[in-house]
Order: sequence, then structure tokens, then C-alpha cells
Amino acid sequence: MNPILIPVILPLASALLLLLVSERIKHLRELLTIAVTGACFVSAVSILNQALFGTGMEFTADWAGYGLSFTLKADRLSSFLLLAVSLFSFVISVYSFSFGRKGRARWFYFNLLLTAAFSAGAALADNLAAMLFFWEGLLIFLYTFIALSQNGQPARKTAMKAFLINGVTDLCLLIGICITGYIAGTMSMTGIAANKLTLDGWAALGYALMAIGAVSKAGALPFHTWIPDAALDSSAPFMAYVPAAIDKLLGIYLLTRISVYLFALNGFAQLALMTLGALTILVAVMMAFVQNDYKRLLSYHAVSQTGYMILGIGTLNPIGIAGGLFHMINHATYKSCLFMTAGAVERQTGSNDLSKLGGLFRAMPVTAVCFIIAAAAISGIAPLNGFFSKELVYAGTLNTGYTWFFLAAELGSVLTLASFLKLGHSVFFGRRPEALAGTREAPFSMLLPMIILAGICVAFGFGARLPVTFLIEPSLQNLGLRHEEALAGFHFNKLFWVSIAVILTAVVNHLFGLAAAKGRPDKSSDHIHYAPGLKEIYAMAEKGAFDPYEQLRKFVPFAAGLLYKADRFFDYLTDTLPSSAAGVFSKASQRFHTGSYPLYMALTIAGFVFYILFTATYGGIK
Amino acid sequence: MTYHTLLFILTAAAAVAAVMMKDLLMSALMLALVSVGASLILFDFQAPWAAVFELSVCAGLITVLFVSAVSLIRREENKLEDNRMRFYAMPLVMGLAAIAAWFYAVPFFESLENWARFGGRVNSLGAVLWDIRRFDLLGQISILAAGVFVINSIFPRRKKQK
Amino acid sequence: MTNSFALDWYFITLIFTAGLYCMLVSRNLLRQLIGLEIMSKSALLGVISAGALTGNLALAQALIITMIVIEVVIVAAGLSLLVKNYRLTNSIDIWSLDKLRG
Amino acid sequence: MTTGLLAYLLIPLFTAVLIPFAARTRHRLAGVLANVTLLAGLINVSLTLFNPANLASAFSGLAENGFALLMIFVIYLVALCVTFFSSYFIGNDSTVNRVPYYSLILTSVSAMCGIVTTGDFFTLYIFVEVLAVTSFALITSDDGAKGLEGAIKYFLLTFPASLFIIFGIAFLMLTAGTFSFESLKVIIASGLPVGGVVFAVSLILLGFLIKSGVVPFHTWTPDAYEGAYAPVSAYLAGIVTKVSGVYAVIRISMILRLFEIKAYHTAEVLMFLGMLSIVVGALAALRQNEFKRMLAFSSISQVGYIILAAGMGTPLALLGAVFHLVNHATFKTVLFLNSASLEKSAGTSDMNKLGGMEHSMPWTSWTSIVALLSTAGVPPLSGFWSKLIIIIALWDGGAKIYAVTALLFSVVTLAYFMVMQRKVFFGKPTEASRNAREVRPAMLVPVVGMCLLIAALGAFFPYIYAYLVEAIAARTIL
Repeated sequence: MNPILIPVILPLASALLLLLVSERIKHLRELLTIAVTGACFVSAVSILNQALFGTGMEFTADWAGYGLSFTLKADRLSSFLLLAVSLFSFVISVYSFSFGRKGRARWFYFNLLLTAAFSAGAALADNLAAMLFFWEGLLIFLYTFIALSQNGQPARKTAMKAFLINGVTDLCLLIGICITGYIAGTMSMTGIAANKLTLDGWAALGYALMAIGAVSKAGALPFHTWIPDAALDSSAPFMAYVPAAIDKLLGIYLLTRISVYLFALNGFAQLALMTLGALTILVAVMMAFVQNDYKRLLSYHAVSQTGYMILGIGTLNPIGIAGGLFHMINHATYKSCLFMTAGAVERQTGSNDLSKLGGLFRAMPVTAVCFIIAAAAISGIAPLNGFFSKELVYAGTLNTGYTWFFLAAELGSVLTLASFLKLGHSVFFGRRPEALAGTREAPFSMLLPMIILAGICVAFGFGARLPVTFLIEPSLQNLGLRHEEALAGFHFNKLFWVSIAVILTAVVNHLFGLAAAKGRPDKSSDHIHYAPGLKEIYAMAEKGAFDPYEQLRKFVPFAAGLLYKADRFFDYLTDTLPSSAAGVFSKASQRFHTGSYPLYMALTIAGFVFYILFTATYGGIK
Repeated sequence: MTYHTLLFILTAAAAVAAVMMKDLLMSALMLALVSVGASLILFDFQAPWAAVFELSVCAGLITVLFVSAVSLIRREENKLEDNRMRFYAMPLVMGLAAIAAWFYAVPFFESLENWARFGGRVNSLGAVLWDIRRFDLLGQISILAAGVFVINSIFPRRKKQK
Repeated sequence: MTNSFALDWYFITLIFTAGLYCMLVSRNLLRQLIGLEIMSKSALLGVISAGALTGNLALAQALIITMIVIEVVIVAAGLSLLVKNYRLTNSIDIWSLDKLRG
Repeated sequence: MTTGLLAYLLIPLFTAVLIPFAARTRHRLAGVLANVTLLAGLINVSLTLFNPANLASAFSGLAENGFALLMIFVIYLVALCVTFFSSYFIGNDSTVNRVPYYSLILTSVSAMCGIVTTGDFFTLYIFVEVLAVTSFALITSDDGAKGLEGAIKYFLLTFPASLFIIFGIAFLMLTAGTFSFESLKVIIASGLPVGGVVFAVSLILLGFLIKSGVVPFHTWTPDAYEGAYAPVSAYLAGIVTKVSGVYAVIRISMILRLFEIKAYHTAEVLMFLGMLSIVVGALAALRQNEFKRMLAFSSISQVGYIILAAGMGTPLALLGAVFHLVNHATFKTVLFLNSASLEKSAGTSDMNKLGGMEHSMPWTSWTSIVALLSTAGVPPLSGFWSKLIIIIALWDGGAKIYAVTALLFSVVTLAYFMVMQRKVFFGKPTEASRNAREVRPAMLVPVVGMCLLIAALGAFFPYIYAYLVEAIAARTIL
């Protein structure tokens, strides 16, 4: 068997096998999943190795004809992505080993494995139709993942919300792919890339629709609203796995593919993408800043960070794109790590509410250290991976000449750091509440993945050369981009000083907030939360006034009412009116047929008199 | 022309009288008079066979049938309160119909007369009946048989036990 | 013989109208049959008139003879229905025959 | 007149005359004689029709008049079904006099064969009268007041029809000098002005419209069908009124189409009356409570389809009319015979007093479903094909509104039949239906056979269509 099929087929087969495993056998499911994802990871490494130092693997099977061949192709970008996906599948399956509140284990691992299989397929697919197949498969397992992660109505509701939002955007993707494939005359990405499409006419629509599909998968504005809800209504492993890692990876991957690989974009599209990125950064981080729930806060950050990636891709210059891709893998790493700490804290204390937590550093030192590393990384503090990727994005943004976007991104950074100061302070420092007196460190199986991911954060920071050389550079080559600037390395240029200024601003802000909140760290954002003007906006945002989905849902009953009225009317026209008219006529006929002979005779006579008059007049005699 | 027209007027008058008579027996007799008139018209048209047939069967047999039916239902006849006004109005109606027909029907029939296609085949009645309309004779046999069966069905010979 | 086709048919129309009027206004079943007979006579006269005009007298006579046979059977059937109805319901009022309705 | 078909006319007449003598003492012999005669005739005509040689050559080698042969087949089929059913239905009922009953049926079969084999208007008139006279007596077979009322109304309300036929014949003699279809065709082909002929033919057509119960002249139909002795209603609705009226209308419209534009208005009136019949019949059927009366109105509606197609006058429409006539004979016979079974079993055919009969009378229920689906035009039963042909012909002929309305009212057809089926066969058993039992198997034989024929006509539609095209369209219409 072609090794390229292993990451797709193996999880798929074992997911089905998993359903056969009896509920009573302990740990078999977990171990099986860990083994399978581990094997996938190993094969992903070998595939990457092959792609970097040999010729990329390829697998083709004729599917349905009409150019819809089922092609998996491990070029460098794809193998990079495959590696990332497999890595997260592996660490999450390890992490979930002792995590209790993840729904029924059988279905959790079933969903996990299938998500792993389908995302690997989506990463490897070279044919747009095949990619769409895997993409839609992910949609289904997104729904079941959320719906089965907790018992109860909220999980179902959120699952439906996620399903609907992604379903609609996937529909856009479908149409976009159809248009693109029709215009290009082929569904093969390699084939389209050989002859890039320009954005005019239908092609522009095709690109826009596909971009909607991509950014919505990545969770950008305005398609992000299901993520914070899922943070509350589903499990930490799910959050660490799907919205934090897989969705970002795949969404940004597709955005990169279409924006750089398949289409030659123009200035307008560049501006649109960058605007979208900057808006996503700012809006989401403003929301994140005021959250009081551990996972919900993180989830808003997951959205906000997407903005950096879109901003980076949107610059369309090699530096920016490199920054976007690098940020993608970095973000997945630290955000996954952060969600894992949230899960660990939740498991050990039973709560995610910031006001009920505090002073856990002593109780959970490893978790706290991992949190600090990851938080520092996400905030872009100097020697960690987030710093380097953000720096690349900033540099790319400055290169385009749009300084506004740079400023917006920096403001986002300030708020990111400020919110993590608030979060860390609330959870791990300060006074520990009475209720948490007996809290202990999380089990090893949960610590291990965190340590791995935190280690990657550090490694990619200090040793940024490593990922840049082996992952980012080959991907850029794969995309056909050239550049002179060195991507890795530590520069004491102005961007470094700006980052120092950002850190200082955030710290000052935090101290001010603490003072204003009388030392309550979980209320340290209140001076912004309840600032005049912002207060109302936040209140509206909390109520879902800016959530297109919620607005739609409010609109739906009204529209449904209207449609119902219209339907009743048509029903009346097609059903009631004819039948009542028929009833009236048939009643009239019943009244008429009295059995009275003279009436019948008169009718007969009238009938033949008219007939004779008519035929005598028009019958051709005259 | 006058004799011919007079016969028609007589037949029409007899028809009106047959309708208007209060007594059913008189009506039946007037009907016989209509048949006699028709028979005379047939003679006038030089159709003696048809005339004789008409005279014997219609004026004779049918009148007998009517009269016997009248005698069977004699008792009922007086109970039935027919609205005589309708019958007294009949001359008026017939007058109106005569005037209207004079203006509308006569021109119509005159135009119809122009369509006449003259056959001119002079055959004897026997030849026509036997050669051309042989199938009609079969029909006559059928209807006579049917008549017998109808009478048999409607007035069955009841068994004794009834 | 002077053929006065239109005049003949004028009277035929009148006789027909008389019979029709009888059938329309009369309640007595026997009178209905009388009206019917009158109308039959008008039809018979129509046939002979048309035959005489076109010189198809023999054919017309053949038709009339057959028609008379049919007429007798029809009248006999009608009268027997009448008598049977009279025996069954003791009535010859056709306006009271309205049991079948709806 | 095709002399080759004369035997189908003469033999029943002979048996009819024979029966009063042969069955003078043993009355049950009458039924046997009638059944044997009709069965022999049916077998004979079937052998002619379904001869393998004919099937192989797609009926192009058929010697006789195809239309007449088809009609004779249907006449014998329905008559046999009715007599077979009657011979068990009458049972020990002393009110029905078997000897004249079977004699009348055989006489009417003979008359119908005369109607369909003749090629002459006056002969047609004679046999129509024979048929009418026999049916008056047949309706009153059970000596009931209802039957008598129906017969009297039938007698008086259809009598003007005979007059108009006679007047038409008189005018035909005046303007054409002949009554036979063939010589009319010659006259039309000769190119002489034919306006007067059109008027004469229109008058004859009026007579047959009255006889077929088209809407302004329909008032006798429900009364006669409802009042008639139960198997006789099947006979009347299935074949008698169809042959005495509708068949002649189809025949006349075959001639009318040869007049082309000159008969345009007459054809238009025909189509209008057909549409009116469809509408009024279907609407009136919706609210009926009496099973047989509902079927009578449905019959009016179905006749409307035939008349509508006949008025359209294109070869395809005429073929549709002929086929629908045949189908109507099959499914309406089944439905009326089922109503007779219900009357026998449950003692009533009032739909409000019946209910849940499917449990006690499953065969009757299922055969009704087959027949009603065929009536409503549900594929693949035979009624679907004929309605399809009619609607396609109407659409092709440019009568699009008529086509759409005809289509819509086939939905109404389904609606009133569903109401019937729900009231009578489904639902909760009522007082009357609880004591009912399925009729004896012998009485189910005609109904089941007819249902098989309905399915077969639908399934072997290509053969039927070949027959219609080769044996009817190619000879009679063109």
C-alpha cells in the first residue's frame, strides 16, 4: 500500500474497529487511538522526509470520471500540514487518556479518529473535488463531536449552530469549487496552479466563495461565533483539537492554497483580506479581554489569532505569507497547550470561572509553567515562537505600506498580553479560594502533551531556524515564492523595540486595572469593560447582537412566520379554495337535482333549443 | 295547395285540441284524429302504403292502447288536480309560436330547401324495403321481439300462490 | 303537385311545439305520452315531406313504415310502464316521481 | 353492414326467442342458455381478435371492421359478466322474472351488435330504439318503485333524442339523399357544398348526445342508474348507454372531421359539452351518499372525456375516445357490480350506512380499488393510457385549456373515489357492515376477471395501441 494512504486509511479503519470494542474493556480504546495516531505521526514524518529530500508521494485513483480523479499528493506544503495535523491528533489522544468529561469515550475517540483521517485527507488532496469530500466529512464529525461531547441540550444547540454556520460556508465552498473547476477546466490543484486564474468575472466569484469557505473554517469574523459557545458547551480536548488546531490549520492552508497557488490576486483582494484579518484581530481580542471564563477567553483568542494569519497571507508578499504559515503552526501549538491547561484546571478544580480560581501555581506547578510559556508565546514575548511569527507578519504588513494594519495588529498584541496577564493572574497567582485548598497536579498523561507543546513553543522560539528551514521555506518554494530576506533569526530592529513597548503598555494597563478593581485580578479588565461607550457595546455583544447567526435565528421565526402565512395562503389557494369551491358547486348541483321531472325536462329543452339555434346559425347552412 | 294546407291546419288543430282536452278519453280520440290527419297528408303526398299503415296502426292500434290505458286509470284521473291555467294558456303560446315561426322558421326552411338534392330514383316500395333497407326488416323483427319481452317482463304471468 | 316545403315544415314545427308544450306542462303521465305521440307525428310528416321534395318517396315510405312499428312498441312500453306505476303507487302524477334526488 | 359479423347479432336474438319456450318450466335454464350463448360469442370474437397471426402482423391483416369487432368484444364481455353475475345474484328472489330478463339482455346484445356493425343512420336509429325499449324493461326488473321512476324518466327524457335523430334523417334525405356513412364520405369527397348535410348530421348528433347523457341532457342518467335493478345498472352504465349514445357520437365525429372547417362549430359545441360533463359530473359526484348515484355521476364525467376527445376530432383523439370507451366499460362494470354485491351483502348501498367493508369483503374492496384507480387514470392501469392519449391529443390539437382542465378533473375523479373508498371500505365497521359477508366466489369471478383485464390492457398497451392504429385508425377514421 502506498504510504501516503496510511494517515487516511488507518484512522478510518480503526475508528470503525473502535465501535466493536466492548465498553467494559478499560483503556483499550485510548491505547488503540494513541497507537494509531502515533503511527500516523510517524508516517507523516516519513512523508515529509520524502517530500523534502526526495520526490513527493502521490496516489491517484479514478473516481467518477469527468476529471474527478481521486488524487492525494504530498507536496511540501501538504506534508507540512499533514505533519501538523498528525502531531495534534497524537498529543490530543494522549491528553484525553485521563480526561473524564469528554462525553462517551467510544464516540469521542471515534470522532477523533475520523476527524484525524478526514483532515489528513483534506490536507493531502490534490483534487478539489476530493478535498471537498474530506472537507464535508469534517463538517459531519464537527457536529457529532460537539453534540456528543456533553449530554444535554446546550451541546446539541451549539453543535447545530456550528453545523449550520459551517454548512452554509461549505456550500459556498462547493459552489466556488464548481465555478473554479469549470473555468479552469480541471479539478486538479496542480493543474490549475500551472495556469493561474486571474480574478475577473466568474473567477472572482469563485475565489470569493472559496475564500469564504476557507476563512470560516479558520474561524475568522464573522463566522467565528460558534467557537466561544463551543468553549462552554463542549470538552477541553475538543477545543484543543478542533477549533484551536485542526480548523486553523486547514482553513489557513486552503486560504494559502487558493490565494497564492491557484489564483493570482489583485490589490483589491489583498486589501480585503488584510482588512478582514485586522478586524478579526481587534474585535475578537476586545471580546477576549473581558471574558471571565477560562475556555471562553481562550476561544476568543483563537479567533483573534486567526486574524494575524489572514493578515499575513493577505499581504501576499513572501515575508507575510511565511509569517502567516509560521503563525499557523505556532498558534496551533500554544493554543492547544493553553486549552490543555484549561482542561487540566477544570479537571482538578471543577471550574473554569476566573472568579472562583486563584493561586494555583503552587498546587499545579507544571501546568502553570506550561501556561506561562504558552501565554508568553501567544503574546509575542521575545524569544518564544509567537514572537518570531508575529514579527514576520508585522514585517510583511509594513512591506505592503498599509501602516494602519500594522498598528491594529500591534494594538491587538497589547490587548492579548493584557488579557493573558489577567488570566494568569486570576488562575495561578493571587489568593487561593478556600474551596480549592486540596487541589493537586493533573495526571501525567495530561501533563505530557502540555510539556511537549510547551517545549515546541520554546524550541521553535529559540530554534526558529529549524521550522523555518524544514517547514516554512519548502512550503514557500512549493508555492512558487522567492525572497531575499532571512526569515529566521533574532534582530534588534525597530520591531523588537515596538514589542518591548507593547509589553510595557500591557503591564501598565494590567496594574491600572488591578488598582481600579481593588486587587481582584479577574476584574482587572473592568476599566475597559465598563468604560463609557464600550459598556453598551459589550452588553450588546454578550447578548449576541453582533452574532450573525443569533441575528439570523431571531429573524428566522419572523421569516418563518411570514413564510408560514404565505404557505397558508398558497395552501388556501391550492387546497382549501378549490375544495370549498368544489363543495359549493357540488352542493348547488345537489340542490339542483331534485328529481323533479319538469325541471329536468325544461333543462333538456333549453339544452337542445340552444344547440339547434347554434348549429342552425353557425352550422354552415347560410 | 289549399287542400294540402288545410290538412296540415287540421292536424295541427287536432294536436292542440288533444293537448287541451280536459277529458283524457277525448284527448286520446283527438290523438287519433291527428293520426288520421297525418294519414291523409301521406295520401296527399302519394305515399299510400305509409298512409294505410298509419291509419291502421296509429289511428287504430295506438288509439286502442290509449283508450284501454285510460280506462285502466280512470279513477285516478279526476283526483289529479292539473293546473288548467297552463292548458288554457296554450292557444296563446301556440299563437306566439306561430307568429315567431312565420318570421324565423319559414325563411330557415326556405334556405334549407335550397340544399335539396334530388334523388329521382323511382323504385317500388317493395324493392326499396327488400333491396336497400333489408337490414331494417331485421330491426323491425328485433323491436317486435323486444316489445313482446318488455310486456312479458313488465306484466309477468304470476304464479298461482300469489 | 305543388310542393310547399317551407309551409309544410312550418306546420310541422307547430305540431312539434304543441307536443313539446304538452310534455312540459302536463302532470299526467298519460298526457305526457300523448304529447310524445304528437311529436312523433310531426317527425313522421317531416320525413315524408323531405322524401316528397327530393323524389325519394319509396324510401320515405319504407322509413315511415319502420318508424310506425317502432312507435307502436315504444308507446306500448310507455303505457305498460304507466300502468305498472299506477298499480305500484296508485298515482299517474309524474311530478310526484321525485324519490331519486341529490 | 358487414355480413361476416351478422352472426353476432342473429344468434343472441335467436336464443332470446328460444328462451321463453325452452325455459318455460325450468326458469333457471334461461340463465344457462344466455351464459352459454354469450360465452360462445365471446370466445369466437376473442379468437378473431387475439389470433396469434393478427398479433404478429400488428393487426394489419384483420379482415373485418376493427372498430366493430372491438366493440362486439366489449359488448359480449360486459353482457357475459352481467348475466353470469345475475345468475347468482337473483338467487331466490321471486320478484325477478328470469325468462324475460335474460331474453331482454340477449335482445339488447343483439341490438348493440346491430348498432356497432351498421353503417347506416336509419338502421342505427332502429337498433338504438330496440336497445332503449329493452333497457326500460330491464331497469324495472325487480318491480321496485325506484326502478320504475328511473325507467319512466329515462323513457321520457331521452325520447326527444329519437325525434331529433328522425328529423336529422329527414334532412339528410333532403340534402344528401342517403344515410349510409360510406356514401356520406363520397358526397363530402365530391366537393359539393355540404352545409345542409352538416346541419342534418348535427341534429342526429344532438339526438345521440341526449342518449349518452351529456350535461344539459344528463338528468335521466343518475336516476336511471340508481333506480335500476343492481346488475342492470352495471349493464346500463357499462355498455348500454355507451353504445346507444357515445359510440354513435364517436362514429359521427369520425364523419364530422371529414367536413373539416364546415363542421367546426358543431365540433366546438361537442367539446364544450364534453368539458361541461367532466366538470359537472365530477363536482356532483363529490357529495353523493348513494354509491350507485355517485357512480352514475362519475359515469357522466367519464363520458365527458370521451365526448371531449371526439369533439377534438384528430385521429389520435378519436383513438383515445375509443380506448376510453372500452376502458370505461371495464372499470364501470366492476364498480357497479361491486355496488350490487354490497347491496346483496350489506342490504344497502348508502355510503353513510356502510363502513369498514374491507374486513368483511376484501375481494370487493380490492377490485374496487383497481377499478377506481383505473378510472382516475393512475398508471399503469388501462385508464391511464386512454386519458393520456386524450390529453396529449387535446394539447397537440391546440385545445390547451381543455387539456389542462381535463387533467385537473382527473384529480377530482381520484378525490371522489377516495371519499367513496374511505366511506365504504375503510374506517370503522357500522351496523350494516358487521353482518355482511363476502359474496360467493362465483359472483367474484366476473369482477376479478375484469380487473385482470384492466391490468392487462394497461400492461399490454403497445398491442392495444397497435390495434387502435392498424385496425381502427387506418380503416375507419382515415
